[in-house]
Amino acid sequence: MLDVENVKSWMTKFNEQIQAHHDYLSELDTPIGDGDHGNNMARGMNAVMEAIADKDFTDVPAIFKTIAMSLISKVGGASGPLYGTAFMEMAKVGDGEVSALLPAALAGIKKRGKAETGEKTMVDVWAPIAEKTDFTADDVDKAVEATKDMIATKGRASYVGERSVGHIDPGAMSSGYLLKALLEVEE
Amino acid sequence: MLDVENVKSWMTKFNEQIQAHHDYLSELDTPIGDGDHGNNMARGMNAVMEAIADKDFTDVPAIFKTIAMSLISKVGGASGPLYGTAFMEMAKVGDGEVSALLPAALAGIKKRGKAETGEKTMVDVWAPIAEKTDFTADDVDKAVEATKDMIATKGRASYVGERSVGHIDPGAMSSGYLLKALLEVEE
Amino acid sequence: MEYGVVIVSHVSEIAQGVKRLIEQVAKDVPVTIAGGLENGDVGTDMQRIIQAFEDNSATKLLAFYDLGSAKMNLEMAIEMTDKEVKLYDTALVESAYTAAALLQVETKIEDVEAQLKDLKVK
Amino acid sequence: MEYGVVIVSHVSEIAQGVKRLIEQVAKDVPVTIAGGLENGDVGTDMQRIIQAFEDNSATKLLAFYDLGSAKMNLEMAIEMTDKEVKLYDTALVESAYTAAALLQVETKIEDVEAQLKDLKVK
Ligand SMILES: Nc1ncnc2c1ncn2[C@@H]1O[C@H](COP(=O)(O)OP(=O)(O)O)[C@@H](O)[C@H]1O
Ligand SMILES: Nc1ncnc2c1ncn2[C@@H]1O[C@H](COP(=O)(O)OP(=O)(O)O)[C@@H](O)[C@H]1O
Ligand SMILES: [Mg+2]
Ligand SMILES: [Mg+2]
Ligand SMILES: [Mg+2]
Ligand SMILES: [Mg+2]
Repeated sequence: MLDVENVKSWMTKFNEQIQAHHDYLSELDTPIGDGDHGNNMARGMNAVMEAIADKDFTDVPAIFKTIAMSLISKVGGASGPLYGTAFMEMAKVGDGEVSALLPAALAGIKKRGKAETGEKTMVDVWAPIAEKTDFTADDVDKAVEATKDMIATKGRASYVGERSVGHIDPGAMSSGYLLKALLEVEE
Repeated sequence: MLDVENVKSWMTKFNEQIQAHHDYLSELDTPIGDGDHGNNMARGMNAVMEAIADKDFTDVPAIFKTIAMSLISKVGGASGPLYGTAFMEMAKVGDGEVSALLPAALAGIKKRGKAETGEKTMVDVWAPIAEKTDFTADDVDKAVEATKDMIATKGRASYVGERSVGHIDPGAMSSGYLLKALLEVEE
Repeated sequence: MEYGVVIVSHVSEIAQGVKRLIEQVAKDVPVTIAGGLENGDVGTDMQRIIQAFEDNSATKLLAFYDLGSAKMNLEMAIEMTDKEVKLYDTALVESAYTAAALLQVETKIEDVEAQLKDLKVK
Repeated sequence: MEYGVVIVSHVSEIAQGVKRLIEQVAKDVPVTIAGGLENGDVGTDMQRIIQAFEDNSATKLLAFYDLGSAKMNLEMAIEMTDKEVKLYDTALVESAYTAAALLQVETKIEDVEAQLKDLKVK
């Protein structure tokens, strides 16, 4: 069960990963997209950190809503409304129960992006993890890696269709960072 | 049989009509188009007059080519390539034989605009006139007027479809000026 | 006017340019735009889309967009506004032009939508 | 690159904006534009289209346009150039984006054209 402090350190760890892999995320986005995923996420997470640092939140839903709004308004790419909706739906859960949060986030992402598994998007990381009662960093890595062989049928990568095979999906990778950061906080 | 001087006075008379009815042509273009036909034709004919005034032409095809290029490069709307192609095709006739020029112009306009009669375009004025061995100002006026009841299926006016009924086609009107100016020169 | 048009594009120039193109044939149709990010970069921004809804003097809006990620932001904006907004998965420039030209001559919305159907590309 | 893209629009902002949008996903595809008239007004100009053909470093060009009158000027320009130009009656923004994204990853022209077919709107 996450509390507000847990969520803050979750975001802090996630932000570290995003900033550290800023270039790598944009590189992943170059052959199958527009090369901005690292920039988008870095900008969005800067806004999140600014919005939550030194601020008191009454409860977990309140901090989730603030995170959601920062991502929605600052990311600028498809991943903005997707991550934004994920956090918005997590806010609706009402508390910090991880086994309820992840399915809520997944449902939000699927609703927003109208994607199913196997379409080479972040859904392919969220889905297998949200369906597990317990997950490991290895589960996450495997889910991220599995997007490599998929043919993109949603998002910008779908324009290059079969040519997307052989490349890891950038949103899957950033989602992997988010889920592994959660693992560290839960430990 | 037109000679170079005849063509010059044809253009002079046509230009007078265009400049005099500048606003009216744009008004006709407003309910069923973008309201620029008067501007387009005025700009184009200014360029034509500048290109042919005080200039010697070896023959009728040469002056037709110059007129065509001025219209193509200066009109800026659909009527530019249409009138331009008309004069280009007239240049190919090789002399000033009106009974050959008008069918050539009509064929050029139809090729360029892919329009047939009854689509509420300038074709509806060129076609009935070019098919006659002799025509009168009254024939021209009738052809122009007949576009009023047509439903536009080509050009910008086709976007408003049935709503185009009740309005004279602007390109039909300017074509009417051109053909009546020719009558005056032939007399 | 009852109906207005909203243009959402990843690039501010596209949004501005489409507005310019359609205003030529639809002087009385309210057209508002959300193009690019606040800092001028390429992208779409839900707040700017909501702003375009608010700035439009019409209460019922037809919204057109370029790429799928604009659609997601549009959908979020629609969830958050009081205006009645309908989005169309149609060719951006062509359908905005068609809709504006038809609305200008007070075409019934059903007829506008019938024409837009042929422009569906996404 | 063997293939390049040419954007023809009545409005210079649209042409510039589409170039900006597609260059993001197609850094190596030569894109040239002909937007509006010389004086900045709305319209299309055959000379500017020919210029866009010449300025494009590719020898084979895919041309996209907004409205029918642009098509007429495009066709005249095609008759006058030595380049191999093919014009598509497809959604301007969406098809220019699709073509550029596919050309960037060296998709065969047949496959590019197959994708463009779905974007035919005029
Ligand atoms: N419809 C969708 N459903 C789920 N995820 C999507 C969808 N479209 C895009 N994505 C995710 O978003 C990522 C791209 O994000 P980003 O580069 O920030 O946005 P953009 O594509 O607008 O530049 C993709 O790698 C993919 O994981
Ligand atoms: N495809 C076409 N075939 C024949 N004539 C056409 C066609 N499209 C437009 N026109 C003519 O052009 C006229 C409009 O010219 P103009 O206003 O100068 O161009 P635009 O419509 O580009 O603003 C119409 O009134 C019509 O007579
Ligand atoms: Mg991207
Ligand atoms: Mg982007
Ligand atoms: Mg006009
Ligand atoms: Mg015009």
